[in-house]
Formats: sequence, C-alpha cells, structure tokens
Amino acid sequence: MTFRVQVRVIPRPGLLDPQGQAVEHALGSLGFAGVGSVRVGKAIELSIDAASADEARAAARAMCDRLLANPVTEDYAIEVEA
Amino acid sequence: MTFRVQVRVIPRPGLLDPQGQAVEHALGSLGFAGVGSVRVGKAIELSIDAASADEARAAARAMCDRLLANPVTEDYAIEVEA
Amino acid sequence: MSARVAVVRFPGSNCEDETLAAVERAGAAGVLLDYRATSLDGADAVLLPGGFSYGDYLRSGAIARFAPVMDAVRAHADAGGVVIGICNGFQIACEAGLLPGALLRNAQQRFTSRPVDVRIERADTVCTTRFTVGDVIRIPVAHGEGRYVADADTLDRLEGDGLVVMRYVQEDGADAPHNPNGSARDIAGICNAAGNVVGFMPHPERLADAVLGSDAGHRIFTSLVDRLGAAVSA
Amino acid sequence: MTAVVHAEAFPGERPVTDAVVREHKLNELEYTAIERLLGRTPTLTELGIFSALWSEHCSYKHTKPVLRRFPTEGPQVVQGPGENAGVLRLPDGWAVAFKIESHNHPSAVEPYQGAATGVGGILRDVFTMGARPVAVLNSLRLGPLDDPRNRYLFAGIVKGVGDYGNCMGVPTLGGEVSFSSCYSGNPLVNAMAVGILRETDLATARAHGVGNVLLTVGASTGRDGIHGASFASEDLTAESEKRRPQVQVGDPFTEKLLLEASLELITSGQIVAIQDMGAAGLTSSSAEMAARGGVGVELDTSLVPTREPGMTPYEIMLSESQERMLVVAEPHQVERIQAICRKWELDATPVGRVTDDGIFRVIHDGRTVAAIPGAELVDGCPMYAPPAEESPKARQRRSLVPVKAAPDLHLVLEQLLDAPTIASKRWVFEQYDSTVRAGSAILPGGDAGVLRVPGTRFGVAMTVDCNARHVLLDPYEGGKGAVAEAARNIACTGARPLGITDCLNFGNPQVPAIFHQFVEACRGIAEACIAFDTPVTGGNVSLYNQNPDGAIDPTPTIGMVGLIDNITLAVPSHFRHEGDAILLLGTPKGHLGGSAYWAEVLDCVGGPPPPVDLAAERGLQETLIAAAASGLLMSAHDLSEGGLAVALGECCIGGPWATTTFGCDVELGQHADQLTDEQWLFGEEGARAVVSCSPQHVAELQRLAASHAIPCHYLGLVAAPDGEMRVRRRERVYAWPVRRLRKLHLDAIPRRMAADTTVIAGS
Ligand SMILES: Nc1ncnc2c1ncn2[C@@H]1O[C@H](COP(=O)(O)OP(=O)(O)O)[C@@H](O)[C@H]1O
Ligand SMILES: [Mg+2]
Repeated sequence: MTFRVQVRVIPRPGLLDPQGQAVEHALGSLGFAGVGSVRVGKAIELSIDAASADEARAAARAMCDRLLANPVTEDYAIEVEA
Repeated sequence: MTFRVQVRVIPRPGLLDPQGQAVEHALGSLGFAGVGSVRVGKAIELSIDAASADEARAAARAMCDRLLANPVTEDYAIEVEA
Repeated sequence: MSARVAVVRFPGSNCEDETLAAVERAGAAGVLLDYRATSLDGADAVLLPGGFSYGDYLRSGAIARFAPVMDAVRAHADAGGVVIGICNGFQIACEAGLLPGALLRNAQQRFTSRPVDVRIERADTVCTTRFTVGDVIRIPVAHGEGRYVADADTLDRLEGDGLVVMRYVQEDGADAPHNPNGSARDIAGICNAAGNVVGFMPHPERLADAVLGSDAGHRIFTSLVDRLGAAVSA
Repeated sequence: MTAVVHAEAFPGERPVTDAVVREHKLNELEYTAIERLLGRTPTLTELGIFSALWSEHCSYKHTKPVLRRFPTEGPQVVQGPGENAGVLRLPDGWAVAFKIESHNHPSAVEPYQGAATGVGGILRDVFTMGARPVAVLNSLRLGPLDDPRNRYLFAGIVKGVGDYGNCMGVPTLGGEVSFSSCYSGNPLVNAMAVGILRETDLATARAHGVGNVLLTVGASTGRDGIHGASFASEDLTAESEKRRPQVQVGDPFTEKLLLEASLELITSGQIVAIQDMGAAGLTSSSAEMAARGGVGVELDTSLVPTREPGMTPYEIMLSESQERMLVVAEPHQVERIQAICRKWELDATPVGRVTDDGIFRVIHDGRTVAAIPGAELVDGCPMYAPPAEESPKARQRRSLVPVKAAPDLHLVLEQLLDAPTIASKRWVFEQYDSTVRAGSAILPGGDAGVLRVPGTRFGVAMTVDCNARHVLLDPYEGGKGAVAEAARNIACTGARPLGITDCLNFGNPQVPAIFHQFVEACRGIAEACIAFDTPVTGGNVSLYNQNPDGAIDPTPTIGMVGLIDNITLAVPSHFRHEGDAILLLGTPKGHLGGSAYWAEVLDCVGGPPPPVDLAAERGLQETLIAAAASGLLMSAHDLSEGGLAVALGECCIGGPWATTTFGCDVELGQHADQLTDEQWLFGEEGARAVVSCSPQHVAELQRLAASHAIPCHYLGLVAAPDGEMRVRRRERVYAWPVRRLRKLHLDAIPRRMAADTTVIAGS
C-alpha cells in the first residue's frame, strides 16, 4: 500500500529562529494581532510504499534520523495519511 | 484563548520542485525503497489568540493569503490544535 | 617531493578550480577528486571546497555528506589526517559530524557576499601556522547559510579548549556589521579537538593572489603546505 | 509553392476555429499566411508552433528592419548577431561571449522565479557557444519603493538573480537599478552573461548532416511556461493574467551540471551543434537549428522525457521547462554523448533526426501531428513596418522647466545621494556572490566590473547602462547617451570598449509614439556604436512593456564589454590617498534638462537631455585608456546622474566596504565662468570624468588629455580621511561631512526595505 506522509521539521526549542521572528514581526506590521511564538521550518510530503501505516511511520522516522532533520538543530513530527 | 496553529506551505502540483527531487533521489541512494512524489515546502508554527478554533483558522488563512504563502506558486494547509 | 592535496568536487561544487590554484600557488600538488572516488588517491590532505553541493537542497551539506568519497574522508580524519572545509565544505564537515555544531541560514535572511575582517585565534592549527594569534585578515565571505550554532555546552567547550580558529571582528572605520551572519560568539571557523579537521566560512582562496589587489588568504595555504611538508619529509 | 504535406490532429485535440486562432494571438493576415503555406488548415499542434515562432519575441516582426541598421562588423567580431550569443576576439586565442536578455513579464508575475530563470536562460545562451560563463550582470527597473508591491518585487527579483548565479558559481560583476513610477506593474529584469572561451572551441547552433540525431539533454519536460513567448508579446492586462502560463521554476543545480556536461560535449568534439531550449522550448530550438543549417528535422515527442503523465505533443513542443539543451550529433556518437552526460548525472535522449526534405515534422506514437516547411516557419512571419511619430506630449516635455524653487544646494546633494536610483546598491549586490572563481579585479560598486582572464595578464571589463529618462525626453540623444555612458564606464577602468549587446525594452510597437521611440533610440545606438567602434553582436527586444496605466519609459539597456591589457593597471573609482590631485576631464556645460536634479529634487521630468558629443566621448575614452595604461591614474569615475557633485561625493565616500572615506578640497572658481553654481554642480552633459592622480603626474595627464583634445581642469586635492567634501566657487563655500554623505548613500535602500513585509518571498 502507498501512504502519504507529512513530515514537519522545526527548529528546536531554545534555538534562535530569526526567520520565525521576522515572520512574526511582519505579521504584526500587517495588522495581525495576538500572534506569537512563530517558528519556521520545513514541510516535507512524500509517498511511502509500506505494508501498514506503522511501517510507513517507522520508515519516515528512519528517513528523518538519517537525512531529513539535523539532530543538532531540528525536531520533527510525522503524520501518516491513509 | 490561545491556539497553536500548524501551517504547511507546499509547491503547487505541476510546478517543478527541484528540492523535492533532490531529496527523493538522496533517499533512494540511501537505500530507502518505495519513496515517491516528494515535495518540500515550509512548515510554520504559530500561536494565535482567538475566541474559537474557527476564528483562529480564519486568521491563519488570512495570514497565508497575505504573507505566508505565494499564491502563484504555493498551496497551503492549516491545522488548529486546541 | 611536494605534498598532495585533494580537492573534492561534489555535484554543485563551484570553488574547486580556485582552491586547487591556491594550493598549488602555495607549493603543493593539487588533485581534483571526484565525489564517487572510494580512496583519497594518496593525498596527504583533503580540502572540501565551497559551492552548492547538491544544490544545497534540504540543508547545505546534508546530501553531500553521504557522497561515496565521504567514507574515505572520514577514515582519513579518524586517522589524524588533515581535512579542511571551506564554506560549503565547512557545512559538509558539520553535517558529517567531523566538526560539532551546524550552519544555519544567515540571521538577516539574505545571502551575504562581502569582505569580512577575521582575527586568527589559533596559530597552531594545520592551516594557520604562518599567522600570529591576533592577526586580522580581510577576505571574502559569500554564503546564505553561515550562522554557526551549537548548544551552549558545545560553545563553552570550543572556547575553553581553544577550538575557535577564526572570529569576525570589527575594524576601525568599518560601517557594516562585523558579524555577517549572526554566528554564535562571532565564530567564523573552528577545529576539532585533535586539531586536524578545520572548517571556516570565509574564502581565503579567493584572495590569495596579489594580482587581484590582495593576497590576504595566501598564508592559509602556505601554512597547510608547511605542515604537510614537515609531515611528508618526516 | 511546395506540395501539401499531410498532418493529422492528435486524438482529443481541439479543432482549429477562429476563436482558437485568436487565442493564439495570430491575426488574420498571419493566419492566412499559415494556411497558404500549408495548403490546408493547420492542426492544433501546428498552430501552437506557429504562434510561438511568429510571436514578437521570436520573429522580431515589428523590429527586424530597424535592427538591421546596427553596425555588426569589425576585426574583433568572431560571431555577430544570429547565434545564441555574440563573440569578440581577445588576445592570445581567447574570446569573450556575451549576451543580454529580458525576463520582464515572468518577473512581473513571480519575481523570484522570473528573475532566477532569466539568469538561467542567459547563462545557457553563453555556454551553448562553448564559453565558460565567468560573470553575470543585471539591469533592474522598478516602481518606487514606497509602494509595498514594488518592495515585494524588488526583494524577490534580487533574491532570484542572486540565488541562481550564486548556486552556479558565476560571480555577478555589475548591473544597475533604477526606480521610476513608469515601472510600477512593469518591472524590467535584464540579465547579461559573459563567458570566456578559446576561439577554436566556438560551438554553433547549426544543424546539418542528414540522418544525424537530435538529443535532449538535461531536465525533463513539464507543463511549465507553455506559451511563454507569446505571453511576453502582449500587454499585461487582467485578461492576460488569466492566460498566464504555469510558472517556470529554476533549478540552478541541474543547470550547473548541464553547464559542465555541455562544455565537455563541445570540447570533446563529439557533437555537430547545440542550442539551449529557451523561449518556445523545443519548438524554437529545433526549428532555428534546422533553419540555420537549411535542413529538415523530425521530432518524436513520445520519446521526450516528461515530468508529468499524459502530455500531448502540443504541450511538449511548447513547454518552457528550464535547464534543457538540444544537441545534434552523428549517430555513432550517441553512446559517447550519453556517457558524458551520465558522468554529470544527466540524461541524453534521442528524440529526432535531421532530414533532407526541409520539413519541420513532429510525430507522436507514429502519427504525424505537424509538418511545416521549415524555412518559412522560422522566417516567413509577415513583417510589419508600423507608423512612427513622436507624440505632441513628448515634444512638450522637452520644453518643460521646473516650477519648484531650488532648495539650498547642500540639501540637493544629500537628497540626490539618498534617491534610490543614485544611492549605493550595496543592499543589492551584497546578495550576489561577486568573488567566486577568484578572478574579480574590480567588484560591483565602481564604474565597470573587471575580471581577469584565468592564466593571463589581461582582463575583461563589463557594464550595463541606460538613462531611460534621457531616452524618454529625446530617444535619439538618449540612445546615443546609453552607449556613451557604457563606454565611459568601461574606459574609466582603463579598458578599451570592444562591442555591445542590447536589450531594447519598449511599450507596444503598434502605438506610433512608441515605435518612434524605438526607431530613434536605435538610430542613436547605431551612430554611437559606429563612432566608438563597438559593433552590436546581438541582443534582445522586449516590447509590450505596458499595462492599462501606460507604457514604460523607453529603456534600451546597453551591455558592453571591453579589454584591459594589464589587469594590475585596472583603475578603481574612488579616491585613495590624501594629497592626490583631483582633475576634471571634459567640458562643463551646465546642462540641467533631463537631469536627476530636476527629476528627483524639483519634480520635473523635462527639458531636452544633454546632446551627446560623440567625438568628445571618444577623446575622453582614449585619454582614460592611455592614462591608465601609463599608470597615471589613482582613480577615475564618470559623471552621469547628479553630475559633478554626485561624482565627487561618491569618490570621497569610497567603495561599499571601505573603512575610510576621504575629504576633498575643490575650487571651481577659475573654470566655466558663465555657469551658475547649480549648473556646475548638477549639470549632466556627458564626456566627463573625475580622476585623481599623484601631484607629480598632473602635467603629464594634462598633456595626454590635450593630445586627445580633451580639457583637463585642475580642481583641487584629496583631503584627510573622514573629513569634509569642500567645494569653493568664488566667495561661496559648500561643505559636507563625508561620513554623513556615506551614511545617506549606503542607507537609502536598506532604510526603505526595512519596512519589508515580504520575508518569505521566494525562500
Ligand atoms: N536588439 C537586438 N540587437 C541586435 N540583435 C538582436 C537584437 N535582438 C535580437 N537580436 C538577434 O536576433 C537573434 C535572435 O535573438 P533571440 O530571439 O533573443 O535569441 P534567443 O533564441 O536566445 O531568445 C539573436 O541572434 C540576437 O542576437
Ligand atoms: Mg538562445
């Protein structure tokens, strides 16, 4: 089966995120109120052939650990769609 | 109330995504089989003060239309967490 | 016999020609090494040059670190051999775990191409012996992802163990920010604990020939050649 | 008349109706010509092919007769107009290939990708010639920065230009940026590339050899940019917005591999011809290569590697997917070619062959979907000679004078240095790698970029220039002036101008007032090129740069290259030593018509622009070149917008990264008595440069200038670092603290861009 997988890779908490700050500032100056804690990272969409959703998730995790995220600076989250 | 909002901004279908191609190729040469249709975009996390989840979503949509996504080249998806 | 320095060309590298020229001007034999190579072809030192390996897609250096040649580079470094990463090469070295930390997008979110003033903080690494600690040289940077980050412990260890090799400094009269990218503690370059792996963002190879008005970067390469010469003749 | 050659519709294709013809922007005359040529109704695929090749962009149907008047010959010309780039001879068997091209319409729609793919396209034009790209330049025109849309476009365009060239490892060595409300909604993005080659490695785009194979090399073909060429050949309206082609996305990484593979293919001698797939993609590259060689071609679109399933021959022929090349080779070389491409991780796919019947034929799954007489396809578009007549409004403009009162002249200089068009462009070029390849001798921020030819002592100087306000006010003088300014910039570095490429950006040619601008500007360019012995080696025409609010100011951008024999003698623009003498070469005339002073400070775009004295310009060039070659000059800077005051200010302010500035002490008293202070300081007549030299060289410099009939006025001395710029005229003294001027000049653009809310643009 083919699963559509969504990966989010986000700068680790505590790490300065100047891009997030810039976006937050820009949203403020466009008049959006009540916006905070903006973080900007990468969204990666991919299809994975796997026997089950769990297997697809495990594969995605392995991909994040090896390539998609840098453990020094980034955390990741994975969502598997049917 | 403060809602945590996740925005995914992804290159529109049909548009060349060289970054997605490079990642797909790299995953293949790392030995991950059965991976396809990789697209790489931006993940943006933010907190929004709003009266309801729907209101937070509407605000996020306005932010995407005005700043976070480029309507010519990108689609976006919004998830609101409690 | 002159020392052999391999300059690796990854797909998307674009500073290999001038890096080879700088190495040869300093008196070593330069060898262009394809990223598919499985050995270093007898080289005494490896230089990972600047450029946009694999387009810098995903993160700069993230894909290049898996190139076939990197096994040989890692083995060389583990055995105490000299590995120097310049700009993209520094990014690759960090991604490959040869050096601690990471290089993120410049704080101002824009690519920055300009001369910077860097102070040499260590005069005993493989490429700085011809300097005196405190020397300031003006050489170019050109990068979009040069903001050095590491966790506080790592930064403290780098400082404590004297592993910061170059730092951005402000010269009198300069009116551009001295730190071109927001690097932690103004770090421009570091080395590993053993001192055999060095990485930095500025490009000494671009200003290593007096014909262009300055050869401020030349001593990086003569230092390297001195060091290799000593090793080769020992 | 050739016999009717059959072609059939591709299954599912729409029939060709009047509405479909109109949608393809072919008028009745053109469509009739097509039917006559074919002897039948075209298939949709054929109609698409005609609409691309007969678009303004590919056919030059309004401009060809005018362009023919350009001088194109000279002993230095290796390759004139007609190939992908022009080529000029350098010493010792070397040559320089260069070309400029516009990417205006795509950049208006998607600034980042539009600008990036503009750079990608012009780089391909240069390496297709067998030249290694060694520099890029860019000429940008935008609406004022107080409008957030213009800031968005500016930020995206600059990032796009930078990201592409940076990734390719090609330094950006020059360019220009100017701002005027006529470019709001119509930004101009002109990119120029410069390459170096051995003359013996010159490649051509001429297909020949019946039975030879056509191969596509590089990226696969997607649905991007279908009809880009015809899109670029109409006004930008709400309706055209809807027909806007799918945005082309640039992939500089693939282009870098394509560059290396192409150069290796060319120098290996394995190929017959090579051409990039630019505007109108596979259609124009294959049809033009065939027409140049006088042969036919047959393409099988079902063999073309595609990115998306189900693409029709129509889509494949018209796709403008980037980073693709078309190669012609003998059949036995195909494997060798594929091996070279594999080395660079690229595919090379046979997709067609050279035929002997002169027909441009497209087949798909065994079905002939297009069969068109090839020569007529490329050269048979009806040509137009539109009426040209200057509008009364344009004539009126020339007699305007400012109504606003002149402010204090101290303030005028400050306002000019703070005007984005005149201000330092450091914010722009610091985003461009200018030092990669370690050959840059003079970096952006001076008059022209100068690059060493690797392994030699000589260098190539390069610049792009155009004062569009002068062209607006008087297209003929403005056209001459653009070439003169480019040549002055080149000569200030000590280099000799060799030749030009031009990018002619205008409005709708069917409007007589606009076609008048075009014809007159070209006449001026041609005259100047003859006077300077700088032939036109190629270029690009971009018309229809207008929206419902009006047309752009006519903007014929001139890209020029020059040769400096000894790179170590290249002259920078800024003062370098306290105590050096400052001299003005040329005659001050106090011409304020068309000046930046009137436009930026007194809100008056009017008056006649300065008449261009070609003989004086030539004399000034010779003086500068000879003085540099004898090592007399410490600095040289040409006078252009803002006149003497701005030029002196810039000399004092120093380069973009200077750690010191210099003061100066200048006395205008004894010269040009009849001029007012205002005229002296801000007049804009050409043929002038401010130079500095060590005091013991003053007499020699004056002799040298006199031998070229150029006046050389001693003005004063370079003063202490970080002091004042002092200008004395009779009893009056003007003084400006130079650090303050520097700050104004450097901060003008970043200050306006700080309000930028477009942080995500293109990232
Ligand atoms: N403004 C011009 N001046 C001189 N030659 C020109 C001009 N515009 C185009 N040409 C010549 O016409 C030919 C076709 O140019 P063009 O269509 O721009 O090339 P491309 O196929 O690269 O888009 C080229 O050889 C070019 O040099
Ligand atoms: Mg071309």
